[in-house]
Amino acid sequence: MATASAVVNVPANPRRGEIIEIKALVRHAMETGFRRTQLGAVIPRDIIRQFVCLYNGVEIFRAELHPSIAANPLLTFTTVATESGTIEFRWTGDKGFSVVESARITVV
Amino acid sequence: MINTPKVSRRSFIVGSAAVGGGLALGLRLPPFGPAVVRAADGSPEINVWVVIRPDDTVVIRMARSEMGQGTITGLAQLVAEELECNWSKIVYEYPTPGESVKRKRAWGDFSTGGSRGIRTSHDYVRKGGAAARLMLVQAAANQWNVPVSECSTVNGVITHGPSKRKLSYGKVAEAAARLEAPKDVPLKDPKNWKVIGKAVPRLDTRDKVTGKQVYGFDLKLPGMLNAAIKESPVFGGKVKSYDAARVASMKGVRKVVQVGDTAVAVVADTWWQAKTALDQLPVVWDEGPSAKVQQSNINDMLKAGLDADQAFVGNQEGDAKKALAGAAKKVEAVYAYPWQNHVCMEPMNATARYTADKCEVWVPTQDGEASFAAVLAASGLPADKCEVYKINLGGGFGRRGAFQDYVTQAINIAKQMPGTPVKLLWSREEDMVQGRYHPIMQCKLVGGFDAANNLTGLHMRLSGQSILKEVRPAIVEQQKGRDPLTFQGVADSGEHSFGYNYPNLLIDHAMRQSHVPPGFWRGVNINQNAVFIECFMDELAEAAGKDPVEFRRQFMAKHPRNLAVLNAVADRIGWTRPAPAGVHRGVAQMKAFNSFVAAACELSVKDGNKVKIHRIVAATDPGYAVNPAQIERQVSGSFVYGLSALFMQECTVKGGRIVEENFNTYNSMRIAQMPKVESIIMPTGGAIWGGIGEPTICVAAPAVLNALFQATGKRIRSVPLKNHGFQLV
Amino acid sequence: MKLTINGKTHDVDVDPNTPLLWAIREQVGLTGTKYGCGIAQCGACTVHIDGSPMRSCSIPAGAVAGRKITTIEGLAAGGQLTKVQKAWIEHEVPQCGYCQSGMIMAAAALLKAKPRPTDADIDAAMTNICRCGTFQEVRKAIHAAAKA
Amino acid sequence: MASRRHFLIAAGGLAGGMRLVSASGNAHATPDEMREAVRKVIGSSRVQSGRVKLDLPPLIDNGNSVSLSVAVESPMTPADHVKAIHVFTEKNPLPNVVSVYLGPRAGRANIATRVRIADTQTVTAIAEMSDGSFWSGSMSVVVTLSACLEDGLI
Repeated sequence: MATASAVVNVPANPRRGEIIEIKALVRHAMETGFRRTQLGAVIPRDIIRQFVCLYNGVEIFRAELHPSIAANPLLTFTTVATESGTIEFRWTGDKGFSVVESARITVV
Repeated sequence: MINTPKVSRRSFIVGSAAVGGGLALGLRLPPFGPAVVRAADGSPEINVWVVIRPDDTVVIRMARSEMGQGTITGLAQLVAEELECNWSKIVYEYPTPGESVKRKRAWGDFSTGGSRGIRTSHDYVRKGGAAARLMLVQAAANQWNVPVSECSTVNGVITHGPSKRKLSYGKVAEAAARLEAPKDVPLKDPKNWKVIGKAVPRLDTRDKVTGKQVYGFDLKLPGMLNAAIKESPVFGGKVKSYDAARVASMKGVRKVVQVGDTAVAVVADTWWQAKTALDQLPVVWDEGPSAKVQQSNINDMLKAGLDADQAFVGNQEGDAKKALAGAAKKVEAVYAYPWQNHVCMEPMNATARYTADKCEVWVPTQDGEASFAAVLAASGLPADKCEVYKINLGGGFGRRGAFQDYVTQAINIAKQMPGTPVKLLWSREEDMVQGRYHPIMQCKLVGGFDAANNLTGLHMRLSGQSILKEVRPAIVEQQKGRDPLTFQGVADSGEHSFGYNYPNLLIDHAMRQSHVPPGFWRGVNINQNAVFIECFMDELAEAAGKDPVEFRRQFMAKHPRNLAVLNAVADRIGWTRPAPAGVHRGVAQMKAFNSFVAAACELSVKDGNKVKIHRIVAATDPGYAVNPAQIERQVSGSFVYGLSALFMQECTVKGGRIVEENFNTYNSMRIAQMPKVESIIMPTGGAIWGGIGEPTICVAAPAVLNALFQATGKRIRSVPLKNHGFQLV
Repeated sequence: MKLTINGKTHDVDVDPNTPLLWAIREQVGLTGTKYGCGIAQCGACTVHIDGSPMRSCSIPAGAVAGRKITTIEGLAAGGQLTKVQKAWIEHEVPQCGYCQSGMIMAAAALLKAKPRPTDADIDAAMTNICRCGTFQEVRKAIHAAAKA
Repeated sequence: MASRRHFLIAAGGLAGGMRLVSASGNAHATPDEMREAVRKVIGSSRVQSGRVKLDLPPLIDNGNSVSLSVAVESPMTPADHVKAIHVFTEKNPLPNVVSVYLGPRAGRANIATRVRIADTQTVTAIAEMSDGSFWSGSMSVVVTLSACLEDGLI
């Protein structure tokens, strides 16, 4: 339902065994559920709840997000470059939010 | 006399002497290191507030910023009172925010807003002076090998009574700096004050009359370039494109850079070259939906809020709506207060130098820590690689505290030219259209009377902008959407509490936001609230057939300090005696920033529209008056600020942007229009210290508007008066 | 182009259309003269040209080449403060101080033209903007300087 | 205002598992919600101070988007690694900020994100190790008010 765009950064050609840094950002307002309209009505919460990163299908990193995460959530983490393949990123959240992005990795 | 030192007061700064105490606290301290913290010139620091040079010069450190209000002189008086130093030997310096962070905020809050420079730091800066004195005395006593109880201090000299030996502070400063600070530091009883309460001369006058004072605008650094900037004139708009090639070859131009999403800057050898090129630079803006907003849309939105069902309650007693429904007579009025710009004489500016290893900013700022926070955020560097150097301000008035947009811009530009210091100066036009404006507000007031003409209820409905909703939304969220600051001056409690009690009262706020960014404008929300309530009090008095001062007094039984300042101005102006022929009077009073203020004025009107204000009497009860001469100047200056706003100043929106771009359309008072201002400073002591810089502004406009009604029979209910054809002469 | 400022002649390499204010500040390097509006409204940039107070932000530098220009830095000849400056210190006129160079230059010119100015003379001659609101002290200091 | 740096210490006997003690030695009341949120993560375990380096800017002007990073000392081997990192705040509307789950494949236990900081407060990161121990690091941050605000508003 939501149209969203994700930006991920994965080193394309790391050496085998190298620890690489991965950045994953997705556009999302992360509406906290604590803000109010100028009339005083609560603006309903609408956040990304979970982020998962899979390396050739195996989960290597997962995050549970709360309203204190800033808009357009950015997560930076590391993994060991073990093999070539695909790194997949999945964001899911309130109101059926779901975005999937992936990046190729070629280990040299 | 001196307490046995136990735990170091600065275990994080000193080395060997404090290691034991420091470790006991779990702090890691270097096992070796200098025992004495030294200022840049090598002089010993007695404590964070006081450095004493061998020649007896006393350096007093100031975390707050001087912007004309005289705060550094007042703060120095507080330290000097307890330090018992020689006033003529005092100089001051600003510690840097970076140093403060390193030393765990040793200097506390840097914020210089809310009239709080002195009132929220008087306790700890006095203790800093007192502790330093105790250490100096201890050092002298140690040298003489006598008890401290036999030593006394006067004007920076320690005397051993029995032997009549003397040592100046400079002679024992080294030894004193090696002592640990006393734990309990008694402060003088105010009745023994010798420096506080005196009109001692300001510390910063001389360079201001010779042109030597360096403002941010005047800064020169080796290899420095100058930048002129233009941000989207429609708030929220973005840069779509710009044609740098068109100006790239102009003389002196070094670089054209985009600054964030919203602005473009030209960097050149001189600022005039940069500005000339910027004026010729074609920029296409994506102005966004706000480009459609006109002033009439805003006014209509606020007007609708006056009768909206929902509003946030700020102050309530009894049941005002019921009382009004059953009233025998009702009085109703709608008031309006516009957007206004601070217009500091020195436009916004900041100078930045960025490398991957260091980001430094020189800036006139009301809050060094806010500037530092902006540097951390914009540079992306850690705190130990950032620094801010504060420069005295060419006016602040609330524009240079909570908002550090110019700092962020300067860093953004400097990051695009690593290693080169870049001085970003705003033109007056940029300063006018990129303000953080006094919030726009309308107000509907309804008062009800019973058959005997007694006031039975009052409803004050505010409709307009919340500052905090935009600037500190966390506070508004905690208050379930309400902005408590909107009710300054009419609040149910606190430092801006209402000075009247009515049988039934309701003050509420229909929040109506706009794309025009609101800010803290000297006095903040007391300005419009004083106009609304104090003018309406006169309307109610008229409806009740009573004298305005007499009418007010009925509701002030629980507010003796409000009443005292009101009575003081009424007495001094001769309220109960007839005014000279053709001269008319008005009054107003309010509590703001924990001070109580009132004003009375005398004016006459010629040709139906030329207003001459002959005389203003202003009373202030700030609890404590640290420097009466500077208070007088703040009070008389407040009428320049407040009456300029009343007569001349309004920022309006056309096509989403601010129309008024300079003093030709946004004027400010000149000396010919300045009334004679008599100040009554009447501090009543107590536990709470009040502010000085802001409170008096708010009584200027209602006192004059009330007198104007007496003179003309016209109730003017919207600011500025130029829109009603009135001129200040 | 040659500019004679405070008795010294400076060779400045500047477009003749550059406002005198910016030539003084950026070419000659004297920053006591301030920018406040750029449209001759506020008076922060007031200097003396052949003894008359002028708003330097709106005068092209090229128009005053060879004329005698005095800035706030040139007021105190040989480091000796003038009567006006002394009165300014005595009466503690400046608050933020930013407009005060212009204010003092205007006052100095007024006192030269009218050694004992009336309040009306002050009103007419002193058209500088001060946002801090130092006018009450400005008036006192001018009267004091006249008597000194 | 004095520095509000707090140090997490082991609190063996306390049922809640932890308490906060300020540098000056004065007990500082931990907001109940944060205590409860931490308890949910650590159960009846105790939290030891150390091995966790939490980093945020010490001064914050705009709390809408603040860089936060956590680095945990760990060899990140199958036998000895960080399983999870949890970040908590005292004074944001909710105590939980983010929980991340990782393992030896991470190579390093370093994460970063951007958070909202509503107020001057202490932020705490707790790392859960593969041996079941919990370690923590804290950082006090100051949100500059720098405005004509009233005392006690927040």
